Amino acid sequence: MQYELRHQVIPAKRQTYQNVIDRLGDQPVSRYLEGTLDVQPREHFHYRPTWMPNRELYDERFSALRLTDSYRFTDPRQYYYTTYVAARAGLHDDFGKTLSYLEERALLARLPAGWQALLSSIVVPLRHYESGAQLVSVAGARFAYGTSLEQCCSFAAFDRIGNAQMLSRVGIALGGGTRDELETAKRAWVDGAHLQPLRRLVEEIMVLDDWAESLLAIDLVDSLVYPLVYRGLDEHALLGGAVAYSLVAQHFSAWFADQRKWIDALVATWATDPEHATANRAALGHVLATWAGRAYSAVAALAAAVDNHLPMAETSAALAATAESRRSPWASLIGGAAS
Amino acid sequence: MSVKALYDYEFPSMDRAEVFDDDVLVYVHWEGNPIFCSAACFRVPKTMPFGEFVTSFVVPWAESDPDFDPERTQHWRLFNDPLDVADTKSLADLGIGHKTLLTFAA
Amino acid sequence: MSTESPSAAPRKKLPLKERYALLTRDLDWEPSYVDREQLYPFTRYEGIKIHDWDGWQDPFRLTVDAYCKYQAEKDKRLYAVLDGFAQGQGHLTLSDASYLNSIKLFIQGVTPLEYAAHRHFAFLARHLEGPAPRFAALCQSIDELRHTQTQIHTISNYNKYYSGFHSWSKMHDRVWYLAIPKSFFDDAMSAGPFEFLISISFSFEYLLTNLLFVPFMSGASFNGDTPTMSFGFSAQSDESRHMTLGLEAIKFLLEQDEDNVPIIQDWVDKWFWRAYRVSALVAAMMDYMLPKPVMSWKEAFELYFEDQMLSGLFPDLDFYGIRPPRHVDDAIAEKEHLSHQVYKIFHNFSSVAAFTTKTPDDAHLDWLSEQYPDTFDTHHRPTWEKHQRVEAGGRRMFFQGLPQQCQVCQLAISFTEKDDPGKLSFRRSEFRGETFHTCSDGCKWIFDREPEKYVQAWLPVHQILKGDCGGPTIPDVLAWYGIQTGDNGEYTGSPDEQFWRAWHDPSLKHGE
Amino acid sequence: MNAALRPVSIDLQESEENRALIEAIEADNPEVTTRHLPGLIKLQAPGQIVINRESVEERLGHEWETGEFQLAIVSYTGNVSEWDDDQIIVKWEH
Repeated sequence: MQYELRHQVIPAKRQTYQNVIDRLGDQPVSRYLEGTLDVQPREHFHYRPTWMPNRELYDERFSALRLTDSYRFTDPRQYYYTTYVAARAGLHDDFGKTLSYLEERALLARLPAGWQALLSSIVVPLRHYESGAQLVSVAGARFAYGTSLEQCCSFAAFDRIGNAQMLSRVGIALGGGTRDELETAKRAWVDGAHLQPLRRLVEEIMVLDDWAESLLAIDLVDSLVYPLVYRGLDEHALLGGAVAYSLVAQHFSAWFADQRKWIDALVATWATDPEHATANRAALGHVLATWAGRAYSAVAALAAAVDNHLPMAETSAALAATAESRRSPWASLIGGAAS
Repeated sequence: MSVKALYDYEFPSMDRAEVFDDDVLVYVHWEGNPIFCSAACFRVPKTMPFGEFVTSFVVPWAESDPDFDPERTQHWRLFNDPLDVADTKSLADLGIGHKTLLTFAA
Repeated sequence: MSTESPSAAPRKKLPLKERYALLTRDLDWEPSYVDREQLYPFTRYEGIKIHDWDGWQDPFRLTVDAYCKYQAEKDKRLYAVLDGFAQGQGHLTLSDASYLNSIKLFIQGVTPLEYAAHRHFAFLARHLEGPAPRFAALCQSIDELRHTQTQIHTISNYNKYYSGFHSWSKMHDRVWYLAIPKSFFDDAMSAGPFEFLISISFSFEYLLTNLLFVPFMSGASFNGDTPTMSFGFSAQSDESRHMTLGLEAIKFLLEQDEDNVPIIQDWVDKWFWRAYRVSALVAAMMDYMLPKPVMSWKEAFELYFEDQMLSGLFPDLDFYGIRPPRHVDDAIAEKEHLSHQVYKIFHNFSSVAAFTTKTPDDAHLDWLSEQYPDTFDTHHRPTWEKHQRVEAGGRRMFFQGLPQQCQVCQLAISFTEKDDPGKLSFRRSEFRGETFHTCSDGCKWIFDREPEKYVQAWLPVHQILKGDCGGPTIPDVLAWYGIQTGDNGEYTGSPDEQFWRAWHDPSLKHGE
Repeated sequence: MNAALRPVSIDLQESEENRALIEAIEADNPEVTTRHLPGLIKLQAPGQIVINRESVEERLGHEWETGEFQLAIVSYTGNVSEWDDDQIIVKWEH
């Protein structure tokens, strides 16, 4: 009987869950949407948090940046858990292959001295920067309102520790399979003069109350660090006989391109919200006014250190150009409010 | 012992008497009849006479058990104490306040 | 700074433990530009003392690359099962459509808890001071998102053909029986980070997880529900990491300071009972909602709780001065009755639920008599037989009204006294001049510890009577719950049952 | 009962992929008893259960990382006291 059954087509009563039907009509939808829309509870929380007054367990007031309907924002990458881990399994697999290739041929050991110094005193120490960015992202995972948004923060948090681990593995490889370079890197992060403005900035961002402000402040730093350290030096690495650096850097540039997609979409969604656009633009302007200059100074100290090791790359000069290009899209979204 | 919190953790009770205005919540349990998993909860005016309460709330609920005989309700108690019921007395007069538990046998 | 080339000598390989430490906890640094207390504001008010966060042990040493690799592989296998099942109209090969009532309960009641865990493990990943437990919490947070989404995706296929699945998220916020699991997790999330760790990681994930999840999955397997079995077992493989976190958490806190011991004991006492009361829903599911039952609640309780936890785990914890949970004897005494009493609630009230129930037939009653030889025939069978008589007369008895709920666990107050299974157990407390009702010594003890917390509870019955749930009538409330025609009531004659019969009637052709 | 006698257990999904792992556990832990439940196998032993990478590889005929144990496990009772490149040990401590 079951064999026969399989030849009959049973008509579906509905194509998806009711909340999705209410939004999009009764049609088949992606696994991303089914696994994301309206998942977070909204109402009737039984008890108030003991850890914060005047807030519910889920509360839009955890940030100044709001959306009329939090699901106006969706992830342009459409990552839900499975597609996310599949994408990252690919990234880490590629990275692992790169690293094996470099290790088998001792390519890190053969890097020109300036490039080794760059890795050792600037790039590998950024594993701690990534770790700080992870702490910032995971605050959004808990406190952002709505599944579409917090999900991006959750993945970003996991990405950041993944980035920190990739940088650490470069450090281990650079140290010939030992922890020596990681110890050097940590000392540089904690004491190195060229990294103190950045560390101070990250610490001050980590303690902000508004998760979105800290996420955006870190993004302002990312928007300088990534183009400068990874993409910006890539070309010079190829010219300067530092192929190994280019091979490593490509993975970080690829990650940052991915990260940009959702952050830019989110900023645009905030800035154009039907009810909260004005307040959101003001809040975004406040973030820029407070943090853009600080980010620039911190990264300028880092760029100066790059110039010490690799004067030909003219990183400080590149920074000025990068900062200009990064400011404009934000400024246009918020009506040119901030400098 | 009280709640450990980072601030003065004090909230009004969700179901305090005043939010029900002139009504009270009353629970009624038919003792020894497991066909009803639990006591029933009713919202009733405090001034309602007990007889009317039984006729308009308790009986319609209890008669979903086909063996229910309204004439045989007896042994009313208010929490653990016997309750001397009188049809004409109001719930308030009988001491049946907010969130009290009545039980009967039948 | 030295810029000498490292030698290209044979590469050394760091031992797993050291490498893992370098890739996780070594990423942390001591902040010097801001105060530590400003960075971690929530780790002091609960009274827990931590002297050395580095004392945390990591038994599972999973770095991000390995995590992504294994999880992607697991999901590849899982979604292949889901797709195959959907394409082959696998739902038709279930044991019976009534089986799906247990899956309705699952997506409405359990999936949202996975999601809550996802969100609040992110809280731990932000706010615990030690980098090692923070990373473990981060992994768990995204694991829990995985569980949420794999469940939504698995059950999506059933939602296309059957009632009761369509509005699980809204229902979790609104419907009376879902306040039981929801209030449980809200309770944990509103507590401080250490209590959350003990409540969820230890009590829920270690102490009771096997009782909560494995029976669902074995039941799924036995009833032809390959997708649920697959997501379940696949989720359990993450769960074993979470169990490890739970056990490590309690040992770590106990080892840090002797003053932590009484605080932890108090939490173990509270959260055992709180989680055990949630597991009552599983008890009803196991004994009544599986067309082909796997094992009785009582047997599962003995195997997974009494043998494994009381005889296995607690002697280990005795070393630290932790004794078995308060009220554990009440739970043991109750194992003969719990499932029957809770399914009685469902059976009385499925008229206002997003699942259906039915009176067990004779074969099912005989199975229950066998499983509960000392108690079932005396205390429970007669009630079901009375329902059978009523139904033979063409009526189906529902509870025409609303039940009295426990202020703490939010189940209807339907449990009986330990020494008298014929007598309902009522407990009450007075606080600020108001009476509060609880179902048991366990729940009363919990209320009396923290009355300021439990007076806030959003009790569905009282909310309905306030008129805050869509309106004064039952149809108003059902509409507000999102319940659609055919979701609720009696299984026999329900749309699910009628369609199922039609689909399996060889004389009929469909969809043509 | 002391830690050497109290039972520990490991529940594994019963599938073709896990057969070599199950056989390796049975071979390396002579006191293990098994119980079959729908879809899973429950392995129980007094005191401890050891999983050796080499034993699993011998039966599989190819490389196996101890991390892959994550793909097989459903649940366990006990404490994961060791998990390194070569071995996993589940036991009671006290």
